[in-house]
Amino acid sequence: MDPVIWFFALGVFAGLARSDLRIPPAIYDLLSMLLLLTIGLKGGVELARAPMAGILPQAAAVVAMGFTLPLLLYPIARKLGRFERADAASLVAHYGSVSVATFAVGVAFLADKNVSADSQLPLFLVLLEVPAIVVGVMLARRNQAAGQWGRLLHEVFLGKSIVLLVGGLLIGWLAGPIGIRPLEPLFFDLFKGVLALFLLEMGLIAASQTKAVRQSSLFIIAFGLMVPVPLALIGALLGWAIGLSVGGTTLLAVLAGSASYIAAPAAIRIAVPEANPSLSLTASLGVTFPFNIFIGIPIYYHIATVIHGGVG
Amino acid sequence: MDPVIWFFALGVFAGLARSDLRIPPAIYDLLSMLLLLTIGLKGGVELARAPMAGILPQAAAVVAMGFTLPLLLYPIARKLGRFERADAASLVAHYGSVSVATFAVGVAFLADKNVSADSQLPLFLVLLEVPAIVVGVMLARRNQAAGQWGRLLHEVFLGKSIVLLVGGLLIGWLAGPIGIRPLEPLFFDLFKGVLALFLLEMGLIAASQTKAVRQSSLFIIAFGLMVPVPLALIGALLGWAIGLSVGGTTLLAVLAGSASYIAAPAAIRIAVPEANPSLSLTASLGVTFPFNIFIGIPIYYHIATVIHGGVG
Amino acid sequence: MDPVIWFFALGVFAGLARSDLRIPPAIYDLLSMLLLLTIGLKGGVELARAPMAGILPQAAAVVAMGFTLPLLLYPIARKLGRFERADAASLVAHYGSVSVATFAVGVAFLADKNVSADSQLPLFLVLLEVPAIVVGVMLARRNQAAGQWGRLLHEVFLGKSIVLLVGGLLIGWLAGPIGIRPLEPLFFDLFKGVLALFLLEMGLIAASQTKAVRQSSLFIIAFGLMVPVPLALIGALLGWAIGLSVGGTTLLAVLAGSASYIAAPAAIRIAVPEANPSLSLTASLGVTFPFNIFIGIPIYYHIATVIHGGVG
Amino acid sequence: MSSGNRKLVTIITEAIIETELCADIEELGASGFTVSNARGSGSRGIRNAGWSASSSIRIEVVCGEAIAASIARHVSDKYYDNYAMILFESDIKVIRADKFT
Amino acid sequence: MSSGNRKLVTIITEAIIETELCADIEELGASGFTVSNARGSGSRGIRNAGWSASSSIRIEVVCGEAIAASIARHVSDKYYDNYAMILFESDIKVIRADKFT
Amino acid sequence: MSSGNRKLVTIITEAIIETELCADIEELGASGFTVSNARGSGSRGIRNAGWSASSSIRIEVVCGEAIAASIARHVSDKYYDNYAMILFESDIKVIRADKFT
Ligand SMILES: Nc1ncnc2c1ncn2[C@@H]1O[C@H](COP(=O)(O)O)[C@@H](O)[C@H]1O
Ligand SMILES: Nc1ncnc2c1ncn2[C@@H]1O[C@H](COP(=O)(O)O)[C@@H](O)[C@H]1O
Ligand SMILES: Nc1ncnc2c1ncn2[C@@H]1O[C@H](COP(=O)(O)O)[C@@H](O)[C@H]1O
Ligand code: NA
Ligand code: NA
Ligand code: NA
Repeated sequence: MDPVIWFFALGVFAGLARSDLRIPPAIYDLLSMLLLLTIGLKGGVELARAPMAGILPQAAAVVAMGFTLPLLLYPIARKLGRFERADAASLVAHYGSVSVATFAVGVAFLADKNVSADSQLPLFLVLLEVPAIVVGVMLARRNQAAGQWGRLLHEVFLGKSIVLLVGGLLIGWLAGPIGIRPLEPLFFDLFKGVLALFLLEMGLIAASQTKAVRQSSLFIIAFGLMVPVPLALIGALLGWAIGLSVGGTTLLAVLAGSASYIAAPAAIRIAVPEANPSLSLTASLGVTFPFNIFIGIPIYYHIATVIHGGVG
Repeated sequence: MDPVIWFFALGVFAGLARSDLRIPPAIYDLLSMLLLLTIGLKGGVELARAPMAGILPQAAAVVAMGFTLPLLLYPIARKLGRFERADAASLVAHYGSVSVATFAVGVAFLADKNVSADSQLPLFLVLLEVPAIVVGVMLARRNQAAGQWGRLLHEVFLGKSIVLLVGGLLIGWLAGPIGIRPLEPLFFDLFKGVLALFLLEMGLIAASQTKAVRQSSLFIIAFGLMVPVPLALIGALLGWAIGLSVGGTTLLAVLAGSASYIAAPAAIRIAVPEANPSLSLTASLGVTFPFNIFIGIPIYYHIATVIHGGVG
Repeated sequence: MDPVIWFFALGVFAGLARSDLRIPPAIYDLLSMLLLLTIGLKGGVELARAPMAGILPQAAAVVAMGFTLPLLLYPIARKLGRFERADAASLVAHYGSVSVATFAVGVAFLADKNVSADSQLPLFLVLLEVPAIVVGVMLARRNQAAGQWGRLLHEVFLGKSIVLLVGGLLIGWLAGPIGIRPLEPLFFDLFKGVLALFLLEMGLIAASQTKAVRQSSLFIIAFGLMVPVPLALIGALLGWAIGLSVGGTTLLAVLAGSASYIAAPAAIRIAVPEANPSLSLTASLGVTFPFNIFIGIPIYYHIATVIHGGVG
Repeated sequence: MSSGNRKLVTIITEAIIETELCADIEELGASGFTVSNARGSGSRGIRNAGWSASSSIRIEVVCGEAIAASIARHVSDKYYDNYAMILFESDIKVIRADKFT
Repeated sequence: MSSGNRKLVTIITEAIIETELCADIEELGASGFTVSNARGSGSRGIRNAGWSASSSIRIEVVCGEAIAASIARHVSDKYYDNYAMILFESDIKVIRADKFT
Repeated sequence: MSSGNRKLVTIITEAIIETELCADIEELGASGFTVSNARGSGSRGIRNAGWSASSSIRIEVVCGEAIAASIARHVSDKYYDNYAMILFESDIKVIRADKFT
């Protein structure tokens, strides 16, 4: 198993054992900033190499998936979970949106296996962050005042994660493979180490959710465990359909199967404040994130190889 | 254009668009500490290689320039700007002193062009930080109590930027090119990446100055735009006169044309508290810093090559 | 002299000269986290290579030394120092336990000399942290309530330094020399640079202790200066006896001769609150730490070579 | 040194609404405010700064009685039900009292 | 908007006892507490956050008179002699007073 | 547990004068002080901790009435005109009151 995953486990252990290990918030901010910029820059450099021609229709398909997934999940949350409208909308916004850390673990997983991925994936990561949140808010309040919408879109599109990802993409694209070289030691060479420290903190956070997980309804746990694989399957099929490689297909599956715990909670907290934030967070952070990095990603890779006829 | 400049632009954009992107103060401190130590160490290692003989008269000339520049600017600020004595003194202290970040961008600019610079430039950076502040304070209060002077000199000479620069110089000089090797991965290889993150924060700060820029008098903006090139020309001529290479001449021009926004504001805030701090800061940070990194540095390099007969 | 030591000197100078140089607490936490993980990972990777067979009896001998050293020191603190029981117990807990930063400087010292050390030393570092604290607490209160003991052991074994060291050891051991490669740029290549910044902060802290040192009894200063070498001698003899190499013997001497200033103060503060914390801290941080990194470590290396017959 | 009696309004709440809440406070006529970071526990669970998305802030406003009352009213109407929040008021004496409306 | 009079208990002490002290406060019946980081100087010397092992915290508790008294008593008995600490109390008016015991 | 009435003096000002101001406070006879970081907005514009040169601090001093008055007077004379600053005072009850002059 990739050693970065052990850092997550170490964080979970330290958290459960009530160690005094803490990552200061400023360091957490630094680590997440580095991860976001790295993913953006890497994607931008690759995009500079690739022909932009075929990407537009692919991007449209990916955005369409971003709008569709939460709509598929909403009846489940309402009917099976018996959630109020606000809570159900919040939950599907989280699962329709994506997790940057899960994506980063996926990237590291492929690198370990020497599988290369299409260059447009970081772009798709950006594109998938927003639609599900918009759908979630629309489900929660159909007659939202226009002013609120402005604020929400501002919050989402100018949230730091999108600014850093898109900024990194643009800078990487402008700089190209040669211009980026002086930045490689910080952003590329340290990537795995930074991811390891970040996952250590994620482990501590996930451990702090265990009480919430234990107190939460069985439905939330079941949802967090059982929704990722079908979502990822949809992502993998779409990846195959739009002509991505095995690596790209795996990463699109990872994106589809992952749940947001940074952008979505912040946006929903502002747009749908009556939703209980701990419900969605417990599921996405306490259940789905660990599931994905330990079990999900290898499965999604397997699915991608099977779809591409790689097995048999 | 060097990709680190795009990070500045990204910061400005995020700030103007009121993104929630922030660099925690602790990270800002870490980044500036790394930059200062890197510049010092690099200079120290070079000095260890170079003969110290010729440097003393050069240093004297540079210090003399540091005392002269603010005196040249003072009448402009008083007569054209119609500033009170305290405000005029504060302004010229800022412009006579130097900006480490602008210097770092200049270093990166030359590295991109494969132009090497004389090893004593980091030393000159240190030497230029102080004289203008002393002149500024003398202009503001000719009958300053002696006790205050003690405190001011302490503040300036033992301010963290000088301590780290001079400390780095000494350590680099003591360690020499071989002894420094184990420190290179952190201080030298990461330099450009650290500078990129630092400029991202500088962009956020510059954006936060726009309201102040818009509210400030036209004079302040004109001053911030039109003073750097003449100052840099003086620096370039001096560099040429004391026998620096094209790279060294460029960097001395950069130093002369840059305005302080760390050491000078802190020192002036303590020694001349009745000066309005936002006037000088608006000019140096909101106008001159962006001007220099986008437009000024290439001009100064051009000036240096022309003076050295490099064109034609 | 190794340039990292100069960073310590720079910190001491800045602190004594009352410069405004500060390392933000969040950065201090980041640096110490990186050091602890690096030492753990490095040890773990080495352990993965080595046969585990012979280590168990060695470890037992090292733990026995950890229990013995504080008992040897206790009469000195009580009789010569005329300390109250609580203060004497606190002091010997600090000196029986170990200092990670001193160990890191020792590792860097050996690397400079191209002397390799046995792979189990990081493990011994972990093993030596605890016993002296237990002995110290037992000396202070023989009839400690059981509940308090539980809390104390929790505090010590799950304190962040042990969690990170042991976690790093395990991850390094699981990953092995090849799996660890992607983590090397952050954890191994930056080691010396990180250590330099950490020592800069240690210098600032040591300088802040000078007032306490000057106010403290002569006994505390003498204790801090004269105890390390005999302790280190015991460590070196043990290292030789259990068959360590010259490098390993040096490092075991460093561990024995060093005094804790992170784990022990925290644990003793909770278990023996009536002890005056500044007594032990002044000695370990203000006297012994500087003594060891400037003078002690070269001596211990010399002792190790002599014992191994390396001289003559 | 003119000094006079004013109210100190303290609000402890979620960091995510800092921008909006501070804008509201200025709109209600306060001459300023001070923000610092905090963590804590209350009726709506533990809030730990360790994870930025759930950290808390403490906002303090020095103002006259009328504005204090309108802040309390407005803030509690707009935010109290959906956000972790407490609000309290105490009596203080400020110097240069004239600058606090 | 129900509002009522309560006590604000402020404790400034060593960061190292944060976990234990907060547990005590909850046990004594307080409905919550707020913690922030601080540094300072007092009868037991300078405490600077620059070195984590000796940084300070400020804990604030909003509660009724009875609990305030019992916190003051308990805390001062258990910690005052061995840890750098000060504790003080002031009168405040809280909104939604019913949630503070 | 001896307890008694004292004043809590709170100063919110620019971080750059922390060292000097704290020295002044000790000189005026206070037995201690507590400092924490803050940000804010007032008559002299927004002060954001994001950029260290313009961050704020909050200083709190527990002391008797006489010292409180002399701190207020001294601080407002020496700093108020040139630095962003507010200062206010409130009544508190401290335990171990004897240690606060
Ligand atoms: N009784 C209390 N005393 C002090 N702070 C409190 C108290 N109750 C709540 N808080 C603070 O206010 C925040 C929100 O409270 P709540 O809405 O009750 O969860 C908590 O996270 C605490 O920081
Ligand atoms: N007079 C005071 N005013 C404000 N804070 C104080 C005062 N005395 C002590 N403190 C704070 O309480 C902490 C512990 O105080 P002490 O136990 O007296 O050392 C100090 O580090 C200060 O942060
Ligand atoms: N009315 C107020 N309420 C709370 N804090 C204030 C108020 N006015 C000013 N401040 C704080 O005091 C600092 C200096 O205020 P000023 O000198 O008015 O700019 C501001 O940056 C705020 O942090
Ligand atoms: Na998803
Ligand atoms: Na200049
Ligand atoms: Na020892």
